[in-house]
Amino acid sequence: MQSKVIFSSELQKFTGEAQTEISATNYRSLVSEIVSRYEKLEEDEILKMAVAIDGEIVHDPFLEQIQPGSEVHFLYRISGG
Amino acid sequence: MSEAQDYRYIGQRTIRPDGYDKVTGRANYGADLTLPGMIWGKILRSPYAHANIRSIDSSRAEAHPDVLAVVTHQDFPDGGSRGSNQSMNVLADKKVLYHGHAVAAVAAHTEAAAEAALELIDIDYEPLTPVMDLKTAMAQNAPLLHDTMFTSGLAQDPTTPSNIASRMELKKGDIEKGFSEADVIIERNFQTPTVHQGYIEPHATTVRYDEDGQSMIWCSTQGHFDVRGSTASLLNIEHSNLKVVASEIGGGFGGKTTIYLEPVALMLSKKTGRPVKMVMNREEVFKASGPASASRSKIRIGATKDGTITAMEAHLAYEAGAFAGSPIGPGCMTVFTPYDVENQYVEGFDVVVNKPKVAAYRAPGAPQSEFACEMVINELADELGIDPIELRLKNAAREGTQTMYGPKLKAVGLVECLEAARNSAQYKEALAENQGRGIAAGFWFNIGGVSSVSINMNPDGTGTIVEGSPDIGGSRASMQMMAAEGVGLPIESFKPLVADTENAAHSDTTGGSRTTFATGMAVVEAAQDVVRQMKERAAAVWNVTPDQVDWKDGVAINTVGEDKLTAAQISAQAGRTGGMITGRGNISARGAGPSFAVHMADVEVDRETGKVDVIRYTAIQDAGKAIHPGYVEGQYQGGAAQGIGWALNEEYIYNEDGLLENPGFLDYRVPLASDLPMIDTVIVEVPNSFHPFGVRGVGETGIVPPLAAVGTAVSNAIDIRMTELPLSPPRVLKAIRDA
Amino acid sequence: MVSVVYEAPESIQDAVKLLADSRIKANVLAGGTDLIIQMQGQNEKRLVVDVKKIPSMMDAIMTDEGLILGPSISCAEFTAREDIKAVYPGLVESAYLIGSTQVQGRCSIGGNLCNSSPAADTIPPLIVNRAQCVIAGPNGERTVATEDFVTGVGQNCMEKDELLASIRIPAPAANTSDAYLRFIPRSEMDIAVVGAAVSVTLDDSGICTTARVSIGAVAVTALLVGEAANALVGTQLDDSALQAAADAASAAARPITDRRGTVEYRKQVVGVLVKRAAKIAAERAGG
Amino acid sequence: MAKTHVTTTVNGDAMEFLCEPGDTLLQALRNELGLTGTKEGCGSGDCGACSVTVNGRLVCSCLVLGVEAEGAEIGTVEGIGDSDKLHVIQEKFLEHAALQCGICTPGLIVSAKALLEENPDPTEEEARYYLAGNLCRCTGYDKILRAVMDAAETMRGDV
Repeated sequence: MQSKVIFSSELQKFTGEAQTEISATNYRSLVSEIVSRYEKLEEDEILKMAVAIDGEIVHDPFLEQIQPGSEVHFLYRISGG
Repeated sequence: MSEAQDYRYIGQRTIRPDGYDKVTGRANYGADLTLPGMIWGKILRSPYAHANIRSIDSSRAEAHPDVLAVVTHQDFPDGGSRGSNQSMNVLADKKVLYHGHAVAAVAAHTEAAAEAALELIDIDYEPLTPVMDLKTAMAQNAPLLHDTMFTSGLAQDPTTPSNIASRMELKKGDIEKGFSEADVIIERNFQTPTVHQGYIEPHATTVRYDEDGQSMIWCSTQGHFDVRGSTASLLNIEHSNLKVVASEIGGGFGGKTTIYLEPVALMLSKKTGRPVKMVMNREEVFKASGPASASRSKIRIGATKDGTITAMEAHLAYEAGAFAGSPIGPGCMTVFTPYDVENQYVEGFDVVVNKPKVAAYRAPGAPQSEFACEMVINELADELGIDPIELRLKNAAREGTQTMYGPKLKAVGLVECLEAARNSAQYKEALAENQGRGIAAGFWFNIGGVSSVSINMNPDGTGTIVEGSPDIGGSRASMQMMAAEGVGLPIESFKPLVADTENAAHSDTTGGSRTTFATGMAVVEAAQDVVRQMKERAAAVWNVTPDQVDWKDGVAINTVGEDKLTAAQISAQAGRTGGMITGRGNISARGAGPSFAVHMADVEVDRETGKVDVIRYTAIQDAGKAIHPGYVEGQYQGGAAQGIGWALNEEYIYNEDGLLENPGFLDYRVPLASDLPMIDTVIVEVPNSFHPFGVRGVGETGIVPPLAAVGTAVSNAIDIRMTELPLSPPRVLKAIRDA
Repeated sequence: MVSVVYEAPESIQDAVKLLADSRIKANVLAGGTDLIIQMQGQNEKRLVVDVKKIPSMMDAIMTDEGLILGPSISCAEFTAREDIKAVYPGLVESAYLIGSTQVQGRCSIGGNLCNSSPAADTIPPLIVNRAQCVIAGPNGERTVATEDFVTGVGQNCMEKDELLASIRIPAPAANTSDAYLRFIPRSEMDIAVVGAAVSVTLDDSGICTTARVSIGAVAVTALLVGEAANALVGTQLDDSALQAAADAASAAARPITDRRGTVEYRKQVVGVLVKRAAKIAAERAGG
Repeated sequence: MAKTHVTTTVNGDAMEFLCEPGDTLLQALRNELGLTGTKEGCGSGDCGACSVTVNGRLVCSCLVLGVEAEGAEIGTVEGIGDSDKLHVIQEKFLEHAALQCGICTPGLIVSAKALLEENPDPTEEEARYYLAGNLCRCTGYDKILRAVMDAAETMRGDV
């Protein structure tokens, strides 16, 4: 079962679409699949984003596993006061 | 909430472990350290808002007998990040970009001598036209702050430089379709001023440079590991050669998440071979630390007659100050989050102006944008003849709501907050003549991040919680409670310690309402680690397996025999069962739970003078789980007070030359004890499913709703829609007279 | 901090001599709540003459003729004097409004006068109470009416070798009272955006026979507004008389726009305060 | 420039220090006597963090010269409460969570004590106005007022 990937509008400039479906078991394979799918999208652009996997925001998802069927959002990193 | 009664310590109002030192004056803050042989540093600051530096001549100062050293931008070493925005903010390079911008620093034997010597540095300035507001800065042919800055985020890369650092856009649904479905559409423009965090303790540091060993920085900061990282990078020092000690911190609210004095003091110390102390005075704090962005916004919201919001649109521009980097991102991401509305669109601009580089201020970026949105929501409620709480309930974000910035929300407490507002005592109070009421919601994400905790168990069974998160508002009390809960020992058994960068592993800055959440999670993990080891040691003594050992209330119980060992007994003989016990929780916390709030303000307006008095106030917010309810309420009340100040009287006032006219607490008017009523609070608890106790961060959200709650209350009291903050007496009186 | 020579003489004569003999800039230190701030960041060497050891500077004596006020008595001590408050309630209120409790512990009416700020709270009520400033110098004493004491922003009629030795306030006529109001954005701590003092004397039928109106923070010095007083005299201080006085005060005001208020705002609100202060003064005078 | 010798009493103890005649009492307390419990927030009398008493009168020590301490009795936060027992006001601040960062706390405790010595039974409004010169940016003052009012009640022996 594929995962649903949703792009921030910043990334949509490169992907041309708001969402897609991708088979990946972890964050890194997901990113390499996305980068190969959208030629305008450079890896750095996507690596500087945080992700939310099924609603849980992960700031540094480097080692993240992705369960089949999960929903992955790319979003701006947030800091605070 | 049902498990609340199962906790022994969580949810109690304990006495904070650092309290004794703070009520007796023993606690040591940024300016309180003196080192043997210490000298003083002072900074020379720009008298212009915008000027080129033609030359700096420090020879007269250097020749003066009182002066031990002078440094300028050129003293940043090779190999460091000289020329970066941060380096140019710490000490200007070729250009000064705001009134008070640091240009050079002097070290002398006394503070007075250092201050006097500043006059001996000769600087040749070429004054330039200052750019003091968004309209001017964004205009075609505006004078440029940085002639190499090009707007990012445009569809096509621009060919000419601009004061607009970046543009961003967020959208969901179909905004045009949404407006076409609306029966009522309201569009308004809003402005908010530059405001300051107004922490009572000025920035202060004492440093000692050591060529071949440990350099040391003692300073007031929200994040000493970040101070180490930034300073090490500017000065090309290895982290292991720079120890940063976080003093007690006298307020920050985001303003102490960056550096100003530390690298300068260290360069002076390196040049002189002496420890150096630098303390900003209040004027320097206002002129040259990082305030919060002034903003302009346009909000357009459409709804059907029954109160269903069909479309929300925002255009936002935030001042970044002298260098790019306003919180426009979070401004855009938060503006409409309290609403489950299909069609939303936001455009945002980050714009440089000749003011100090902004820093974070409590929910950075959110108060400005959510103020504008909430003002329009309240006007919409009036227009539709629907109670503002009902209108919000009808459209409220809840579990499953698709946010514009990314994920769907998990369980959140906005609906519960709105219901609590409807049930509040204040909502039932009748209003008299010249009084008005305003209600507003607020949202902030909260963050997780890296936290490192160890709990060192002592031979008597007590423990030291070693953490790396500066305690800005009582977080040590929460850590103590969570450790006690986790290990099952009394609160008093644990002493929390905010360790320096050598004695704790890296922890992210105290900010983003992350400390009780993330560092708390690390404490819970460390406590579990302690329990695991306690059980192993007991098992070893009893010659059973660890899973044959139960742990209850700080006592190991042999489930296959009659034996018991207390934590104290196990700790006392830890040396012969494998060494001392240290529990560790080094984590990168994820799953921060957003916190929604609803505030209600009642005001009375003197129609002849325009003066606004806040007469009643209620702050309601979802804490997930309040570890220490007293300090949670304190965060709500403090956020409310700061927001009230922002709404009513606080603002940076510049003259036509771009010089700041009110750099002091006399004319930068923060609320006083006599300005405020008691601030009622309601703690809503909808647990954050990602946290062991259900905790959400609570520190920041509370500053978001007051701007519109007060703004609406004033508007209702005088029956005029106010759109520009602050609602100071001259502005309110003018509105009344012009109406 | 500034390089200072500190002296604390015990008599007016010694203080005047120190001032007269000084070859460097000399300042009189009473409460210091203005002076110490003004000295910050100044490198010029100066003499500071602390006058708080001079008994007459720290006294406030009520007699049948009125009040002999030591200029340096702290406002905290002054405002605690019920005997003075009973006679000059507006003046006492104005002293009470200066700064915080902490500032009250140090600041003084003489200091407020000599600092000569356009926004000084005690100057309008001193003016409406016909206070006289007794100035000591090397050649003896001279007396100046309060309305003539301040000559500009931060400037007054005293020479550098002179000292404000005493403030004499005559006893008010029967059925006379005063009031002072100021406007500030917060409830405390701010400098007056506008201020207004009114003194009225009523006859047995409640008709105002004499009035004095003085407004602050709306010109380079506090103004004594005769037109506003004239609008009150001969009336029962009804709404139309109060409004006429307010309008006269607004018309007389010559304010500036600064970080504390605008010209427009100050002109409007000074009238409001005159109206309100006149009402309070009348209630007190009639009571 | 010669320093001036000052003989004074601080928290009941006879003390001496040398200071520049232009130094403030705040500087003298912190730099010459090492009493850093008194804090500097503004240096202009606008925040109250440096509140002390001089001869029983509450003042901002940033607006007093160090040389004016000659022969005077100074009271600072370090003199409030005994070594083994906090003053009621200090206890109530802790009980009511009336401090967050704590930088304004020493000044507030000195001021609250002065208030309750002058007026043992203040109304909430009187307390708010008395303490208006002590800025707190963390708490919104609610818990501070509750602590002060509770301390007043306890000190009066009403409970």
